[in-house]
Amino acid sequence: MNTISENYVPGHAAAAPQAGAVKLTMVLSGAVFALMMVFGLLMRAAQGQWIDLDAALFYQLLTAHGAGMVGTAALSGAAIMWYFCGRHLVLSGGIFWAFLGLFLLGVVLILGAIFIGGYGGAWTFLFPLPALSGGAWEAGAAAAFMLGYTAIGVGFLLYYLELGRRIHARYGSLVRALGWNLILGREDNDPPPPAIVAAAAVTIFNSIGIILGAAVLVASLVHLLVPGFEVDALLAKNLIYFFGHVFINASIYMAVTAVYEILPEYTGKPWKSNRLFAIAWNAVLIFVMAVYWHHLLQDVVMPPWMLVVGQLVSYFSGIPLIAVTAFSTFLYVRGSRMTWDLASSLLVLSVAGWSVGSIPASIDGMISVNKVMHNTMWVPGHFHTYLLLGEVVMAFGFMAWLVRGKTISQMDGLDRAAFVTYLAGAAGFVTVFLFSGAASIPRRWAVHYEEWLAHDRIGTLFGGLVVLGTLVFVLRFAARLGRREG
Amino acid sequence: MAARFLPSVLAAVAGGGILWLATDGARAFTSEAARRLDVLQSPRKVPEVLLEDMASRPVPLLPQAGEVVLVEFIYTVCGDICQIAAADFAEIRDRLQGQGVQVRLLSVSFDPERDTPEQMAIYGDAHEADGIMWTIARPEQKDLSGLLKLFDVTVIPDEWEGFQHNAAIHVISSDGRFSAVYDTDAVEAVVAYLGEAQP
Amino acid sequence: MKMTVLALLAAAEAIALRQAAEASPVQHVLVQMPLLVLAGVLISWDMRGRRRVWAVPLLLTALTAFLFWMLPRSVDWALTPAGETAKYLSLPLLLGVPLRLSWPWLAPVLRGFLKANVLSMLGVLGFLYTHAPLRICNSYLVSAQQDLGFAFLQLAVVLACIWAVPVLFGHPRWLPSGSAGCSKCGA
Amino acid sequence: MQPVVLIISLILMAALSAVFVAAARASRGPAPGPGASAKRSGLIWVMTILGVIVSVASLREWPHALAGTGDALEVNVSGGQWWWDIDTTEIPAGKPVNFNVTTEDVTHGMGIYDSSLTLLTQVQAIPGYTTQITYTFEEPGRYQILCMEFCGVAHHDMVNEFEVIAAER
Repeated sequence: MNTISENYVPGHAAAAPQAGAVKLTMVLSGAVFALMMVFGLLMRAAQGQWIDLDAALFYQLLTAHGAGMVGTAALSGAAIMWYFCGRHLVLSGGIFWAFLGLFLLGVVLILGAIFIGGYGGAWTFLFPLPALSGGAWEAGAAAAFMLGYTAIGVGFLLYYLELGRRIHARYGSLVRALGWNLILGREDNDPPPPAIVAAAAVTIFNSIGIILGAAVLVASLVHLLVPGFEVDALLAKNLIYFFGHVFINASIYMAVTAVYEILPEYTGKPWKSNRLFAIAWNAVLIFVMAVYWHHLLQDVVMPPWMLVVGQLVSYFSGIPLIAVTAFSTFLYVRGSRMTWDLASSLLVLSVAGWSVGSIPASIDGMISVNKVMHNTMWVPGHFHTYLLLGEVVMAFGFMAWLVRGKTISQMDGLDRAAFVTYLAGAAGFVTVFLFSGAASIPRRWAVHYEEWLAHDRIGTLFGGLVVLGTLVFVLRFAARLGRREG
Repeated sequence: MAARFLPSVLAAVAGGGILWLATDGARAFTSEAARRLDVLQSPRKVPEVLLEDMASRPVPLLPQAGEVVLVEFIYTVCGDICQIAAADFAEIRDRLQGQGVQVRLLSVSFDPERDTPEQMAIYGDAHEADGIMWTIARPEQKDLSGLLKLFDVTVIPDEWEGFQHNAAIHVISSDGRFSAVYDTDAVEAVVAYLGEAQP
Repeated sequence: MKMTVLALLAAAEAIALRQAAEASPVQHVLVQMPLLVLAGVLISWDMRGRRRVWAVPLLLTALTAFLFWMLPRSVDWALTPAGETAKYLSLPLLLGVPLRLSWPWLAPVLRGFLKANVLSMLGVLGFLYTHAPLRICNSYLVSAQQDLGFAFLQLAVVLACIWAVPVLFGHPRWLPSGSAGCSKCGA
Repeated sequence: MQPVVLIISLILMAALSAVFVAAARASRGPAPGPGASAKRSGLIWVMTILGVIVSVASLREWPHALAGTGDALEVNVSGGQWWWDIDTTEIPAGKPVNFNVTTEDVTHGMGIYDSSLTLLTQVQAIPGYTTQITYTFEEPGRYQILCMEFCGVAHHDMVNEFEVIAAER
């Protein structure tokens, strides 16, 4: 039963059930990433006063960009992890199609809520903003938005139930799949490979996130339907950020399976689970759920110990990332004589972007720094670093790997140009955000003061490069898919 | 093929239908909401009942020629929530006084045993109820349960020898029917309703 | 036979709780009502839902009954004579029995989905009942309503643990029915 | 404070990026020797010790500590869609000020900016709660309150200002 994992042939998608569904998902993800980046570019250009956007439309784009990017990051991550878990487990294709269908239903509802209903309450739907729009949108639009989230949540729940069930069936328990035998030094003749360790951890924490997220979503829906049913704003905020934080982190932790499974094909050294790896992932499992308090550091009515935990965990969750995943990447790459094609370059870049992005994140997680950085451009600055240069790059790397032919052993000129354009654009784009944060520019403002325009305009230029690079990646992926199958 | 799914479809349709009916078309999830909806759709005939006011005079519950009666159910030793409701009731009185609307406000005690005329007078003084436009009154014990049933008011004893009840402003329109229910603090809505009822 | 006796016991216990149910919503919603469902489950314990076709309609029936009795106005109604009769009949017959008959036929993912939904919905109820500024049931005190909210949350935590532990840690070794583990899984 | 934070972050980010570039270049070089795992343990220890030191240093004095009731000036700020209301328009410099922040509708964020548009401090305004922060203004001048938490279509217009005047000597 585990022959698949032991004997897969490098260079071939040897055991890739549902490869078609995964490829379709990646095409959709790539297209939505590109569209959402265009939305982002429009917002930056509007802040720089190069184009004129009505404030209401700006905040609708903001909402679409936030919800769309979080959703698509998770979608692409889920497709990647499904693909690689398929090498070790027998997974039901029907569940993946149901997951994809519910996701698309959610997208339709969300886009309708935003661009037909005018909903612009940000992807965080902080209670009671969806119900108090000041006339900008009706309760129905907010409800449609939340129903869209609910559909996506149900899809993900099915996904994790199937995954959890198969892991349980294959390994007997989730803690074994989390590598507890390795940690405790027990004999295990069939240790879980890295992709399964990651899948087990993500399944646990994201299921908890979705269950709690569903609770706050439904409570908010009830409030929209029957305004007398109020919920406590601070409790709702806690649940929303727990769910939101866990969900966006899950997308990276799912996508990183591409690194674990693909890089060995290039380096010739299999990426194996060992004791340290298992300890790191178990730490991640706890940290991801305990760190969300760093979003609430300025909510001073929170119990102080929670804020302290938020600060500490923000820092210490950098250790498994940098000392284990990033450090291992160095070791695998060093002296490997690996081929640097588009896929391998992007995957190594993604680990770099993710690790580098954790630095401004941890620093903002300090309460005293947070006092002057919270909700400034510093925040999008740090998360764009580990998303734009991390998760999204993992997805693009996976896409490039899916369609690399045997003939593509090196990057061709266009690939190289796209890679450089994207890297330069993204690095510049996030650096401008960090400078803007240090200049106290608040985030999520449709209209900027004169003093801030230089930031916005430089950011827009870099953003343009990112869109350009992305379009080349996505269009070439689609074209190469077509060539193969056509 | 169709036969395979038929029972499921039927069960889904029947289940959805039952829940639709049970919530009056997804409009009322609590019994309070159900009561308000029902009263709006089919106003209830109010019987002729005489109450006893603060000065031990008989007071009719039913509206007299062309007037509207607003009824709140109370008990006079009630704590904070009822006092706020009484203040809101007083505000409605103030707002309507200048408008020449024919309206009478009644605070009806559901604890006639303890709420003697003297007791009611203390409550009336505290909120400046003049006994003309706004009166505190109690029903006879024999009428009480009928009234509570008619208005769908549920009174339950609390931990401190008082009561909790679904407090609200009940409107008896000039045709003698109980025809609307408002929250005790819905001052604007009540004033607007009366403005429409008697232009 | 044993199950029938247990079912009757559960029903008897539920009826014995009549007074308590009127006084406290926790007793009513989280003790009496589940006992009535349990009575239905137990009475049909040895029945076999023979055909798979009936699993989904039976589940839908059970869900309808469940959602109906989750409505706050149904809880108020259950204290009137008509509502009380409906409660005693429908909870065992339209919720307990169909649930027992359909459950073995449901796909594992669907079962997991239903369990996850129960947890979320208990969370929603806990959320609303502990914080809503309005009275949700006219027949109960506000303080009792809050108690009910916290009881929903506690129940959610307990159920989450009961359902998660076997998945996380595998079948407990100290239980006799445990299989030999994964010795056969190797290549 | 912000420039220091920016510089430290950029230096650390550049250093980590440089390590990645070096690792990528080393793919043509020799394979890692047996000392790698010792290096990794060293890295974990260094990061842990550094973390403990920074955490203790940054939390020893509680960043949200409030000035005592005696000598501090109490200022009430309330927010709503889309306005700020401040009950004191002239605040003396050099004296700790306790801001009591409330909201009438949705969540807002009260950020205090000086005349050169630098964020000095902030706190969230949460429905149903009063949040408090203390700040001592050193320089007289005009200060602004900007909204830091997205609150609807006119979020960016939710601005008000107040004056800090030189303390009487």
